[in-house]
Amino acid sequence: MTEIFGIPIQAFLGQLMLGLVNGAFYAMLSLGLAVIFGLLDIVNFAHGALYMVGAFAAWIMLEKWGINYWIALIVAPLIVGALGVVIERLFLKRLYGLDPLYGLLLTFGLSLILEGIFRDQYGVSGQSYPVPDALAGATNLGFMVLPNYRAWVVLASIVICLGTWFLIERTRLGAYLRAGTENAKLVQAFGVNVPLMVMLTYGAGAALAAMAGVLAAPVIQVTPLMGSNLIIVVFAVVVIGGMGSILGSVVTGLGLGVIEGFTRVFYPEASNVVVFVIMAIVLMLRPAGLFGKEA
Amino acid sequence: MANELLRIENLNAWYGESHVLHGVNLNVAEGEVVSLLGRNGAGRTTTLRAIVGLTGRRTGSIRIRGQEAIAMAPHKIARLGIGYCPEERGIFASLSAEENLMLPPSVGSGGMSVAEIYGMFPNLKERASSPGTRLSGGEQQMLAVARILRTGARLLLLDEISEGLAPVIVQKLAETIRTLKAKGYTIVLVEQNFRFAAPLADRFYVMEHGKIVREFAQRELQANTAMLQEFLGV
Amino acid sequence: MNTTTQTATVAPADTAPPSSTPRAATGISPLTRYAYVALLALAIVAPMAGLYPVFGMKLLCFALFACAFNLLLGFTGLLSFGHAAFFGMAAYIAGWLVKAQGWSPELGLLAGIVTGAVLGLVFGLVAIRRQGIYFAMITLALAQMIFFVCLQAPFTGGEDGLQGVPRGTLFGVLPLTSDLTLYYVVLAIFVACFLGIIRVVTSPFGQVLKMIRENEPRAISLGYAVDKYKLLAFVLSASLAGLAGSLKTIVMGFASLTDVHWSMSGEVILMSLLGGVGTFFGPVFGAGIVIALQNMLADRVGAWVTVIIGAIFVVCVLAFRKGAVGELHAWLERRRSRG
Amino acid sequence: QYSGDVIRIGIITDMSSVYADIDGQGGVEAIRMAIADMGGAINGKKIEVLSADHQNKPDVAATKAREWFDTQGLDMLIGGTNSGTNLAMAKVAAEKKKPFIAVGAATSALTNDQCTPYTLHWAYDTTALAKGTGAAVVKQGGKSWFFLTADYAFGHQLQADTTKVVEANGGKVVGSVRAPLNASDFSSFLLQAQGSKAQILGLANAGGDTINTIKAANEFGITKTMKLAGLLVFINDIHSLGLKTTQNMYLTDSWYWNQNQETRAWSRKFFDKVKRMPSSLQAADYSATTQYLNAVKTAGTDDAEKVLDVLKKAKFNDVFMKNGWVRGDGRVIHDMYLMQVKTPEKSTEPWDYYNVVQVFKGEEAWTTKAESKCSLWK
Amino acid sequence: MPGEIILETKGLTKEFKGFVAVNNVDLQVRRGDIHALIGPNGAGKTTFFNLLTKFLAPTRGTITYLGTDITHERPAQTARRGIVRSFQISAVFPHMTVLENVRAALQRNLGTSFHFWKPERSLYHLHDRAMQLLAEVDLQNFVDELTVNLPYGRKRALELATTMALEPDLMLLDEPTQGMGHEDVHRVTQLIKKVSAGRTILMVEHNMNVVSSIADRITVLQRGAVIADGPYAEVSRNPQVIEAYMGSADTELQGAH
Ligand SMILES: Nc1ncnc2c1ncn2[C@@H]1O[C@H](COP(=O)(O)OP(=O)(O)OP(=O)(O)O)[C@@H](O)[C@H]1O
Ligand SMILES: Nc1ncnc2c1ncn2[C@@H]1O[C@H](COP(=O)(O)OP(=O)(O)OP(=O)(O)O)[C@@H](O)[C@H]1O
Ligand SMILES: [Mg+2]
Ligand SMILES: [Mg+2]
Repeated sequence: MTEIFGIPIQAFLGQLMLGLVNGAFYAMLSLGLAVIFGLLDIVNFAHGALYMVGAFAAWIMLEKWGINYWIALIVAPLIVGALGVVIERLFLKRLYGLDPLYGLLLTFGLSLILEGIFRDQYGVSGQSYPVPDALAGATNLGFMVLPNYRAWVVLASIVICLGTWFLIERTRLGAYLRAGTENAKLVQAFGVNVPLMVMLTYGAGAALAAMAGVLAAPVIQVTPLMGSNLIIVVFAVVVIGGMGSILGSVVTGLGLGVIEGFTRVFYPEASNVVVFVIMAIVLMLRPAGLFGKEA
Repeated sequence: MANELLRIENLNAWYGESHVLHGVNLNVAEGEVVSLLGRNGAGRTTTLRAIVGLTGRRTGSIRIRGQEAIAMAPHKIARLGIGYCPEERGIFASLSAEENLMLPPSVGSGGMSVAEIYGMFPNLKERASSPGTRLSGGEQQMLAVARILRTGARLLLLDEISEGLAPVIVQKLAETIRTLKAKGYTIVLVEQNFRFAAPLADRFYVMEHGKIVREFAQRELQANTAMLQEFLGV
Repeated sequence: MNTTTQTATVAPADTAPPSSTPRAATGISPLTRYAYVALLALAIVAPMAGLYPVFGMKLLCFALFACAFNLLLGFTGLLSFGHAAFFGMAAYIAGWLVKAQGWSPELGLLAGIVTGAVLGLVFGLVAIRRQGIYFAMITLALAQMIFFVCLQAPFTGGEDGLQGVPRGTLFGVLPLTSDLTLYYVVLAIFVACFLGIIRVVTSPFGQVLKMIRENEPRAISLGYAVDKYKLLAFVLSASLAGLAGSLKTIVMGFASLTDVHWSMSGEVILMSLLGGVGTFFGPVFGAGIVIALQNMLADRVGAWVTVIIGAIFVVCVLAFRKGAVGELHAWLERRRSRG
Repeated sequence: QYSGDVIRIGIITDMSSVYADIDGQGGVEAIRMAIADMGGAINGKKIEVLSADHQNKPDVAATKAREWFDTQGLDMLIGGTNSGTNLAMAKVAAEKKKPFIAVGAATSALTNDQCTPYTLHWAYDTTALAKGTGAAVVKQGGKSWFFLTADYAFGHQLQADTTKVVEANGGKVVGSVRAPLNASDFSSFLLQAQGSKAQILGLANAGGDTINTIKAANEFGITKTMKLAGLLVFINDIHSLGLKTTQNMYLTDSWYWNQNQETRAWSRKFFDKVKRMPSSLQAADYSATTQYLNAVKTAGTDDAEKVLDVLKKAKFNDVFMKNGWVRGDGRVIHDMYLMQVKTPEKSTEPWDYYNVVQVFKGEEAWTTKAESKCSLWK
Repeated sequence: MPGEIILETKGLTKEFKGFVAVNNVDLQVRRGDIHALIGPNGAGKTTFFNLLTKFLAPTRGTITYLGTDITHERPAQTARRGIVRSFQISAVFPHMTVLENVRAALQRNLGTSFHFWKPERSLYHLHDRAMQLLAEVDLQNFVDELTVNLPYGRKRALELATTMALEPDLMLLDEPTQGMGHEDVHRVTQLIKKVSAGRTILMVEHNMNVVSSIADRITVLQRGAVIADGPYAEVSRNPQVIEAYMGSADTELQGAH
């Protein structure tokens, strides 16, 4: 049997595949963070909580009203997006022009609130969301048995990421977004309805997080804490990528997912810290991150 | 007098707690070039910013083509046909020079074409794909002016546009303003560089401590040199 | 430690009116000094008047932690989201040395300071070159790494925590078993550190920190190697956080994963924010509120405790960014400028 | 005779975080039921209960405990879930010389190297879990094992204990992988487990980690080739995962609500109040309170030493255990049960989840004297 | 000694992704001169300054200061050698008083800036020198004012005072009169003249009135390269300069402002 780094090639490819699946979640979440950070200059600490709310929304829809996965995949992000809009109108709006650290602290508080409410309502051991029938089962790829659902996750996330990238880097709306990031007032003085744009961007970022949540629901247990466990790793991903470009966050997300996956094989004890170690190394070599622009 | 395009009455404006404009009154007719003069900190920039809605609180009345704009959001004001070129230029780093140029949405018909603009500022053409803030100071200034000429705005608010430009470019800008005037554009010019503004403007307002203190026309320029000496040290 | 710079008495007519932004305090006004003396007197008699000493000690430990944190956020302008790492790691190291190696409490505390300093140096070297929220995220991520190390390292006892650390005998003469004795020891350490922080902020070094906060490129162009100053500030802050952590271990008798968890970093931010970032006494006040609140909420609201803490965060950020002490300062300032 | 003229019981447990479901508010309710069953008073002295959320923070737990002992005249403290908080509370109680009953903590340290004369460990511990599942599963034919272990002290301990038992019973451990805590995705570790071709996958982890492992094991079809053995799984975990995912899994617990007439009757009463079937810990909360109050009644005082004396000589018979008793190290000795999760078809009602496969009688479930480092039990 | 070459660049070049912003510049600055650097927009003047102060690393070439190669030093090191730059935008510490701003610069040479245990009192002896410097730029009446509250021109004056506090041998000024009213332009020009005594000044300036009235020597850049270099009178008649910089209207380097 052929081996790579002392493990059979089958296992190697299998682990690569699994790494990509996790990377897909990192990519989608860091993408939303980057979009929100870009335009609102806010590090959205609540991103993890919104991801969790997305997953719960899907679960509640299924449990209470029997609404299926495919509809939830559209509706849950819409609901959470609307929640994002409300959050932006009620809270974030009041922080524009202040030190971005306040945004971080406010969203930190919001994530505690959201998490607390769901804890109170649904407990913490979590809920189980079944894999949709159409994607049930697994495909034997020869080197591994890949559950169909996981393949779908990778596919869906890549499509979402590329779509977002195109929207922001290649369209006029994207140009408004990027310009608004730097000087929203001026863009508005040119005749662009910036407050609306900002509101919708936060909504869209929240919706992206929620969509990641729905995609994750069948894979991991839906619990109130699922977001806060993930968000710090995503922060590290963002720091490594450098928030410089949308594409950067996607590539970094996928890449780190894979690296983390292999750590689980070669040195599982370190798999929780490997992302942080990489972060430290990258920052020593490139303080602005891999794709970040030098300040 | 021709149609009144802009009429400002008793305009007060604040930055946070600090009260900067104390009852500004001025009016601009269609097709006119008006220059605001004054020392540093007199409130000229603030007047322009107040017109487009970029100060904090403001009170009084700003009528643009008869329409009250004091309570409007900035993007609505812009859509009345105003182009604003800010003092600090406001070039966007994350956009290329060309994207910067194309950024402001059209707010009227008959804006300059990109080819015309590049003809006027060849530097911009050369640096079109460079990130906006990588342009030199002067190039950024050109870009800031060029950007609003594209939008078809008929009322231009220009803040210190000759700043930091080589004399040769300053001359070119002066020509441009003459051309625009000939085409019927209305322009409010805020200039520190009196020699640049003097021959261009039809009328002058002098500001001091957030108020208009004098107003005179081009032909009264000679008669007012003593006064200008006093106010501006020219 | 009086300040040289009184409010401008000569404001020539051609200058703009004074800005609304309050002066960052560089020193201590006489009024404040009386307030501190009164508070200290209060702290000295409090256990006699019914303050529960263990609660008092815990409060002082966290107040020290918050002051250490605020040295960085309030006086250097760096938001660290990873201070739990210094606090918690020092708590473990000190606890382990005292318990397993039989070190005396003062050596344990010293080890806590060193632990904080060393970790602070490492964090600093990685994070200091980035600013603002990047700095926050990097420190958060590094602290998470320390959390996992503490979780897996054998000497920490994992989820059980490091339990049963004896209080020992201070300098071999003063047994700390009595709550009251220990309370006064903790109070003395706290007061010393508090005064030390004031000194640091007003020192020549503190002046440079202020420059960095105000206009970093300018400080660079004046020839200050700002990264080194920030690093020193970071190490000082981390050392004090380490002292707070190890002191807490001596007081409570254990160190646990809570001490290194990122929510602890969040808590210390909340304390500073609530009391007033960039004020000397604010963090102490904030620590008092948070600790008292946790203690009270523990019996009453169940799952809502996180919701309430979160809501306090939101309200603080939206409405009281200056914090309680900061608002008080601002109010006094307004009264003075009116009167 | 009675300090403060009331008998005051306190419970400090997780009410808001990861373990809130298995004890939490439900545990407090169980204690109230015990007090009500006592008639609310003993010799005319009122029985009161204090409860607090330790938020899984040992310092909150310890401060609260200390404060209650010092200022509220607390007579007995019950420790809910989370080992760290329990160890901290045990220290405080020992210092204050008051009885402390650890109900929800898993760590056997409470009655081993950190034992005190005032600590009673009521429901279960890691040793019992390891012994139970390890021995029984091998006897059921699961000879070769692979461990997926939470990478911290608790997981290591559980794996080591279980390995000993498995090997002692003629089984074999073919491999293990240490997964970090909260590693939301376990598929990679499971793939490694599958590669080992072992019959049994031992889950030496807890809470969310266990749940996510089980989920992924299903998704990747690992449950088709291996049987899962959960070393620390509560009924609430099964409830949230559902039977489809958990069917046929082995686990050990100290109690199950659907064992007999008595347990069912009590559980339905509990269900009416809490809308959930009781976990073993909640039943143990009831039991601990009941036995403590019985002892107070017998002793005619709430004086700690006297009540502890009575407790340490008593036989406990209640809905949670039969013929239970306190060993020298503070360990409460009672039966433990190996369960297998039912298939969805076999389950007749909500919460009807287990078949009891085997019962471990008394002493055989717990640490032996030879293994113990408790100085009180020599 | 005056006349000595204090700063010299040889073949200094900076490329940005293939675009040459500074092209093979050989420049010599003599001690005691006010040396002006002019040129059309985008000629590379600011970039050149950035190279001298190490805010950018050169692609090629060397920078020599008093005979020492400083091409690869860090910004702070260069600053400590006495090469100090003022910014194109005003750079002050807004929420410190005017006095503290100057003291901030004086403090650097004290060598106690890492002494976190010393009281603020240990800085008070700098106040006399600070007052002296402030008097030089006419700010003696604003000593205790918070800097944010100063008008623009005064801020520039303060910046100059702060820069002088560093005892620079070589001052680099990037458009020192930009954005100023005529009064301020005049004052700052005189100020520059005044402080140039015993120092060397290299400045970028578009205002030809300023250049013509105080510059001893002028270098003209175009497209990154030097096209003329010499005393004002000579350079101002160079047809290439007139073509590139002045435009055709005037035949002499007249004030653009
Ligand atoms: N963002 C701001 N916040 C507070 N005060 C401001 C702000 N911008 C300007 N000011 C103050 O408002 C007054 C008027 O400023 P303004 O910029 O309108 O002056 P100006 O006449 O354009 O002068 P300049 O030549 O400096 O551009 C000044 O005293 C200035 O200090
Ligand atoms: N970081 C950069 N990346 C790419 N191009 C740059 C960068 N910095 C400057 N340039 C380009 O280099 C050229 C020189 O710029 P520089 O700022 O030095 O000009 P300048 O002489 O100071 O002009 P001005 O008088 O307009 O300020 C310009 O064309 C500019 O677009
Ligand atoms: Mg202006
Ligand atoms: Mg320039």
